[in-house]
Amino acid sequence: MANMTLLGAVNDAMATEMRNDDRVVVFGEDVGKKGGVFGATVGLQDEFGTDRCFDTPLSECGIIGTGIGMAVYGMRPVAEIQFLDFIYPAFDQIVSEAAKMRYRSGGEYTCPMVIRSPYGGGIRGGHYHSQSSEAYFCHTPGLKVVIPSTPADAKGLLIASIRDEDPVMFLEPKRIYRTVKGEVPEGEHVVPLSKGRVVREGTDCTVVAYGAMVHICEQAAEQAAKQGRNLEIVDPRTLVPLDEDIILSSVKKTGRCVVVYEAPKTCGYGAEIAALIAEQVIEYLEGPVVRVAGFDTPFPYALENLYMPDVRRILEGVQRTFTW
Amino acid sequence: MANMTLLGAVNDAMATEMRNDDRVVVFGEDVGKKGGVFGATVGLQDEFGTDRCFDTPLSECGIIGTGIGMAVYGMRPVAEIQFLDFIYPAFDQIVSEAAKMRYRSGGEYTCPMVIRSPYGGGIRGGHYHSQSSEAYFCHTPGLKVVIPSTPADAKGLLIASIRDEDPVMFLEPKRIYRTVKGEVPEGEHVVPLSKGRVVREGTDCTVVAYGAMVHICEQAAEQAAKQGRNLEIVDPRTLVPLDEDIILSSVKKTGRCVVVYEAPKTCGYGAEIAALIAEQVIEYLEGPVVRVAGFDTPFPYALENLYMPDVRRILEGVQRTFTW
Amino acid sequence: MTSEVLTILEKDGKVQKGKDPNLSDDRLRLLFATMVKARILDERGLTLQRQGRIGFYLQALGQEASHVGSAAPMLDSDWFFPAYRQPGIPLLRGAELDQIVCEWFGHQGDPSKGRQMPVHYSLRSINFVSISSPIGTQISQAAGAAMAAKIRKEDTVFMTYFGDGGTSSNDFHAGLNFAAVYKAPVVFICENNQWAISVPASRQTGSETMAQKAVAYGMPGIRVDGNDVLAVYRVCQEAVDRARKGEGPTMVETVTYRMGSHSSSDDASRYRDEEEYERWKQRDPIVRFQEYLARRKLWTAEWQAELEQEFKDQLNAAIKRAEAAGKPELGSMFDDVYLKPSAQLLAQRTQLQSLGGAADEEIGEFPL
Amino acid sequence: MTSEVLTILEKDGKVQKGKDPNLSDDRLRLLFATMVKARILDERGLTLQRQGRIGFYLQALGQEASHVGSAAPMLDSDWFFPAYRQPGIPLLRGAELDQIVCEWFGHQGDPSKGRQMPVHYSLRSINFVSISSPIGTQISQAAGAAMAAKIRKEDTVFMTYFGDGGTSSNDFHAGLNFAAVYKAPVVFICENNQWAISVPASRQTGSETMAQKAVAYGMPGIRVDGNDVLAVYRVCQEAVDRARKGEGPTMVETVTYRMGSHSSSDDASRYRDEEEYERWKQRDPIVRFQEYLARRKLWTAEWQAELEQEFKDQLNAAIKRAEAAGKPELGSMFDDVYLKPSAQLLAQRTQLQSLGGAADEEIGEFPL
Ligand SMILES: Cc1ncc(C[n+]2csc(CCOP(=O)(O)OP(=O)(O)O)c2C)c(N)n1
Ligand SMILES: Cc1ncc(C[n+]2csc(CCOP(=O)(O)OP(=O)(O)O)c2C)c(N)n1
Ligand SMILES: [Mg+2]
Ligand SMILES: [Mg+2]
Repeated sequence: MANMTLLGAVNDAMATEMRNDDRVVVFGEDVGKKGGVFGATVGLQDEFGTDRCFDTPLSECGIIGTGIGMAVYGMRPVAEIQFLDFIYPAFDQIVSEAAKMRYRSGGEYTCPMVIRSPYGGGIRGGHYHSQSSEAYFCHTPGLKVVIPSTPADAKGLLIASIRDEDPVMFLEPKRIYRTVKGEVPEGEHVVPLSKGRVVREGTDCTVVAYGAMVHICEQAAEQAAKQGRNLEIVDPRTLVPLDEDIILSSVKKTGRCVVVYEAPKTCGYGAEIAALIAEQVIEYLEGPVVRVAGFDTPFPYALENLYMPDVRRILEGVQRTFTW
Repeated sequence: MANMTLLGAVNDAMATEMRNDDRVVVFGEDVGKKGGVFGATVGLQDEFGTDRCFDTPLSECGIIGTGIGMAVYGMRPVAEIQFLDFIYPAFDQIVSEAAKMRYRSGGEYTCPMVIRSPYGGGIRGGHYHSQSSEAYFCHTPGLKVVIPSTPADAKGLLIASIRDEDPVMFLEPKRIYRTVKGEVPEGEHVVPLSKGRVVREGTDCTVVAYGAMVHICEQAAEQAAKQGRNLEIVDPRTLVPLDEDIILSSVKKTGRCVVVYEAPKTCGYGAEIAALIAEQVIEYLEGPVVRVAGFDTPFPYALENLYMPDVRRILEGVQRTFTW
Repeated sequence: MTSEVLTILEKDGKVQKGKDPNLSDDRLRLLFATMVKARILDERGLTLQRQGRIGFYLQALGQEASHVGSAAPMLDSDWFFPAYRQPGIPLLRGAELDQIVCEWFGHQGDPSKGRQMPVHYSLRSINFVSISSPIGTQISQAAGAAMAAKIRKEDTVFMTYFGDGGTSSNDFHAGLNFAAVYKAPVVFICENNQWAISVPASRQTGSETMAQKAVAYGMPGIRVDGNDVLAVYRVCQEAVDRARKGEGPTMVETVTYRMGSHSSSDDASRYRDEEEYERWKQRDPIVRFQEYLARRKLWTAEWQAELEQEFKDQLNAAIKRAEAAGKPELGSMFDDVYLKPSAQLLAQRTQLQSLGGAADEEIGEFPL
Repeated sequence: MTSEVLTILEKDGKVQKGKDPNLSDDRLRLLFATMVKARILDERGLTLQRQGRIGFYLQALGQEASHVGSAAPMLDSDWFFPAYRQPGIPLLRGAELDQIVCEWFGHQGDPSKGRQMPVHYSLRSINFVSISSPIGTQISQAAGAAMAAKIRKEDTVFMTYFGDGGTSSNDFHAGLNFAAVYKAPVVFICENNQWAISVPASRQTGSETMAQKAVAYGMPGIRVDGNDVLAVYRVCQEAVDRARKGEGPTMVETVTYRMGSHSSSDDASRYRDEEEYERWKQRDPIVRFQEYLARRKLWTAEWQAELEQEFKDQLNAAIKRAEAAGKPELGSMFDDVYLKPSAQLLAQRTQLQSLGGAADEEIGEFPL
C-alpha cells in the first residue's frame, strides 16, 4: 500500500501495465517530456522510451484514429485527450469506429483501447475546461464508460480498462486529481468493471453519484446525519455497462433516490438512472426520483460554484424526495 | 392546402423561406444539381441560383464550420447533412461552437442556423444509414432539437426553425419521407417550436413518441383500442426545449406512460421523459414508466425489423404499465 | 511537384520504353483475370440489386486497374484498410467467394454477420479490415496500424484507399500528418474517379491535383494513370518498397473514372454528361490491358471466355448458397457489442426472444 | 513553393532595399505603440495571475509584430476570427480597456459576462469574434463568414489566426479547402511560434514549412519573418488586397517565437532549452522595430517612456474598476443560452435563486 493522489494512482496504473504488457503504449498531446498538462504521464517516457510514450500533433482526430489502427493491429493503446472538452474532433472515430469495430466486423476485428481524459468542473477552467459529457459516450453501444472516485479505484479500474478487450472511455475527475488521497495497493491491482461500490450505507435515501460528486455527497451525508437523515451513497464506478443491481437494491431498501451529476441536467446520465428506477422498482418508491445536476446552460466561468451541485443543492434534493 | 409527402413539405419550407428572406442559403453535399440524395433540395438551385443553393466538398466539419461563420456574419444558413450518421466529423463545431456562441460571447454573437438531416431506420440502410442520435444534441445546452412526424408539421416547424434566432437541429425521419402524406398549407405556415401535439386522445396510458415512431404508435393504438385499451399519443415535436406540460398533464390523466424511440435504449431521449415523469408526477403513476426503444447494440442491417420498436413491442410495453 | 501523370500503356497495347515493370507472364495474367472477375462481380451485384434480391450495390466499374494494380505489390502479410470500391482486392488475394456473396445478402456465412450494408466487407483471412461507410475514417487508422508495426519492429506494410471526395475528410488530414511525422510504413491511395456522388473533383478542392496535397505533409505525392494497370503497379511497388525500407509514407493519386453511377441508389445522368463517359470509355482499363497482353501473346479470346465462364459458374453457385443461407438468428444481434454481452444485452435478448420469432413478416396481434 | 522567409528589417534597423512598405510616420508610430502596449498588457496580466487576482493568463510575448503587423492592413469594417494570442488587435483597433480587463476577472463589464476564462475576448465593437478554446474552430468559421460576404457582394475581408499546432486541426483542413473552392475573401495567419505547448513544430508536421500546406488547397502560401513588423505588414497588405479584389484566400506563415511559457499553467523550462530562447531574444520584434524607428528619427526613449506610463495608468485604473465591479449576478447564468430562456431555464433559475445568495463562500447548513 502507498498513499497516493488520484492523479498518482492513474500514473501508477499506466506504469504498472506498461511494465506488464509491452503492447501498451501511451500517447497524446504533451504526454512525453512534459508528462501531460496535469502530470498524469510524468516519468513514462523516461522509463519506457519514446516508442512507448510519445507526443502527438495537435489532432484529437488523429490521436483516436491512429489509436484505433494500433488496437486493430494488436496493440493496447492508451490515448490521453488533454481535456474532455477537446475530444469532439475525434467524436466520429470514437462513436462510428471504435465503438462499432467489433460489431460491424462480426468480431473479426476488435478495438481494445483506452481513452483517458480529465473531465468536470471545479478547477476554474471555465467554459471549455470543465465539461462533463459522459452521457454522449454512455449512449453509444460498444463503448464502456468508467469514472473513478478514489485513488485505489482509479488504479484498479484503469488497469482493468487497459486489459479489457473493448474500447473504454476512462474519465478522470480532475477536480479531485490532487485533493483526494488514499491507500493504493502496489503493483498489480484490478478493480473489475461493471461493479459498483456502496460508499456509505444508509437507510433513508439512496444517493447515486460518481467522480468528484461522490465526495460532495459524502459531505452532504454527514450534514444530513447530524439532522437525523441517513443517506446511502452508491458509486456505480462503471457507468456502462452498469451494475444495475447495486442501485436497484439500494433503492428498494431506502425507497428514495437522488442522482447527482455535474453535467447539464437534460438527457444527462442521471436521467438514465431515474428512468431505470421508474421502470424497474417504481413500486418501492416513496417519493420522486430527484436529479441534482448542472443547469441546462453551457459551463460558466465566474459562477462555476453556483453551477455545480453543492451540499446545499444535494440536501435540497434529498428533501424533495420526502415531500411530494 | 396541398397534399404532400413529408419530403415535399421539407422542400416547400425551404423554398418558401428562401423566397421570403434572402439571407437564407442552403448547402451541403449533393444538394445542388442532384437535389440531395433524398431529393429534399430538388429545384432550389434552379430557382435561387448557385449562390443560394450550393454543393460543398465532402466535409461535414467544413459544412458546419463555414455555416457557423455565415450565421455569425448575419446569414440564415440551412445546412444539409446527408445522413445523421455522418454528422460526427462536425460534432465539435456543433457542440463547442454553434451551441455556445451566444452564451460565451454574452450575446454579442449569435448562430441562427438550421442543421437538417435525415435520421432513423426503416430504409434498409444498415449500420451507418439508420442511426438516431438525437439524444447527443438534446444533452447540449444552446441547441434546439426538432423532429416532425407529419408533412404539415415538417413545413411549419422547419420554417419556425429557420426563423429562430438560435441553432436548431432539424431531424427528419427518413423512413416516412415518402410514405406519409398529408394536407399542407401553401405559402407561409409556421408551427411554433416547443409546443407538443396530442396525436390521439386516450385515457388509459400515455404513449410519448416522435418522428416515424408516431405512426407505429398509432397502429399500436388502433390495435389496443380493439382490445379495449385507450392510448393517448403525445408527440413533443420539439425535443428541446421541451413542452413538458403536454406530457405531464397527459400522464396525470392516464397514470401510465410508455416512451417509444428508435435509438439505443440506454441514455436515449426516452430516459429524459421517464426521468421527468419520475421527478414531477410520480404521485399520479399507476405503473412503471416503460421505455420501448432500440437495443443497446449498434444498428444492425439484416435484423433491422427486429431492432426497431414495432407494434408488438409497443403493446408489450403498454401491458407492462398495467402489470407491476 | 508536378501535375504530370505517369502512363505506361499507350495506344494499341504499346508501352512507354523503359517503364514496363516487367512482371512475369503469370503475374500479368493474374492481374488481368482479377480485373475481369471484378467486373463480373460488379455486374452480378448490380443485377441482384435491380432484381430486388439484395438491398444495395456499388460498383467499381472502370477502376479495376487502379485498385488491382495498386494492391498487387503488397505481400500476403501486408494489410489493407480499404474504402468500398476495391472489389478486386479480395479476388486477387483469394478470399472466399461465399463470404463476399453472403455479405451482400446479410445472410449466414457473412463474416460480419449481416450487420452492414452490401459491399462493406470484413475479411480477416486476407488482412482486409472491415469497411465502414463514413468517408475517410480508415485513413488515420491505417496510419496508426503502420505506427504500431513500426513500434513493434515488424515489417508489415499498410495500404489504404479513399476517393477524391475522401481528401476533404478530417481523417485524410490527420492520417497523412501522423504518418509523415512518425514515418509510418503506409501507402495512401487516392482513387480520383472525378466524382464524389454528384460533386466533381473540381469543386472538391482548389488544388489542381490530389497528389500535390502530399506536399502539405512533406511526403512524396505521385500521380499515375489509374486506368493503366502497369503504371499503377510500378508506382505502388516503389511506394510499398519505400515503406518497407523504413523511408516512410507515400501518397499516390490514381487518375481514373467512375464509369457507373455512384451506387444503386444514384442516377448519374441527372448531373453529368454522357460525353464525358464516352471519352473515358476509350480508356477502359480492361481493354487497354487486354491489348497489351494480346500484343505480348498472353491473351486469347478463348482464354478470357473460359475464365469468365468459370468465374460466373462459381459466382452463381455462391449466390445460390448465400441466398438459401437465411438471415442470422435473432439472438446474434446482441453478440459482438462487447466480447461478452452485458447484463443489459442479455436481458434485452431474452425479452425479444420471449416475443418469439421475427417481426419480419406480418406483425401479429399482441394480447393486451 | 519555397521555404524562404521574407525579411525587411535587418540588423541595426536597416531595411532591405525596395521592400519597405512605406508607411506614414504616424502609422509606424501607431504600430510601435501598439506592440509596446500589448507587451505591457501581457506583463500586467501575468502578474495579476501570479498574485492570485485572476485565474489564468496567456501572453503573446515575442509575437507582437506578427499579430499587430498582420492586423494593421485590415479596415475597420473588416472582421477578425482570432485565436487567443493576439492581444494587440483590440489595442490597435481601440477596444475599451475596461472590457478587456473585466474579461480577465470575469466581472461585470465583461462583454462575455464572465462566461469564459481570461483572454477569451468577445469584442463586437471592433468586429473581433468571440475567442474559443478548442484549437482551430475559428478557421472554418472565418472561411464561412467570407463566403457569406461574397454571396452578399459585400467587400468585407476576414482574417483568422492560429498557431503551428492549429495546422493539425480538422478545421484548418476544412477551412482552407472551402475558402479556396469558393475563392472566399479571407486571410489565414499561421503564427508559427515553434511550439504547441511542449510539442515542437518539427513534431507537429513532416512538412518543412507551414506555408507549403497552402499548396494542398491551391492557394498562395507565404512565409514571412514574424518578428519583423514591416515584412508582416507588407505580406498581409498584399493578401488583404487580393482578398478584397476577389482573387481569393491566402495563407501566411509568420515565423516567430513564443518567448514565454504557453500560459500561466505551463513551465517551459521543463521541455525546452534556455539557449533557444536566448537566440530568439536577439530577434525581439519590439527591439528590431525600435532600432528602425530610431534610425528614421521616429523614436525617442522619452516618447516611449511617456506612452508606457500613460498606458500603465489607464490600465491600472481599468484594473481597479474591474476588480471592484464584482461577479455577474446569479440570474445572469441562465441568459444567452437562447435568445429567450426556455421554461426549463426559468425554473432552474428560480430554484437556484430560492436557495438564496451564492454558494461561493462558505456553504451553509441546509435544513432537512
Ligand atoms: C462522412 C461522410 N459523409 C457523407 C457520406 C455520403 N457519401 C457516401 S459516398 C460519398 C462520395 C464519396 O466520394 P469519393 O470519396 O470521391 O469516393 P467514390 O465514391 O468516388 O469512390 C458520399 C458523400 C459518407 N459516407 N460519409
Ligand atoms: C482541440 C484542442 N485540443 C487541445 C487543446 C489544448 N491546447 C491549448 S493550446 C494548445 C497548443 C496550441 O499550439 P499552437 O496552435 O501552436 O498555438 P500557440 O499556443 O503556440 O499560440 C493545446 C494543445 C485545445 N485547446 N483544443
Ligand atoms: Mg470519387
Ligand atoms: Mg505554437
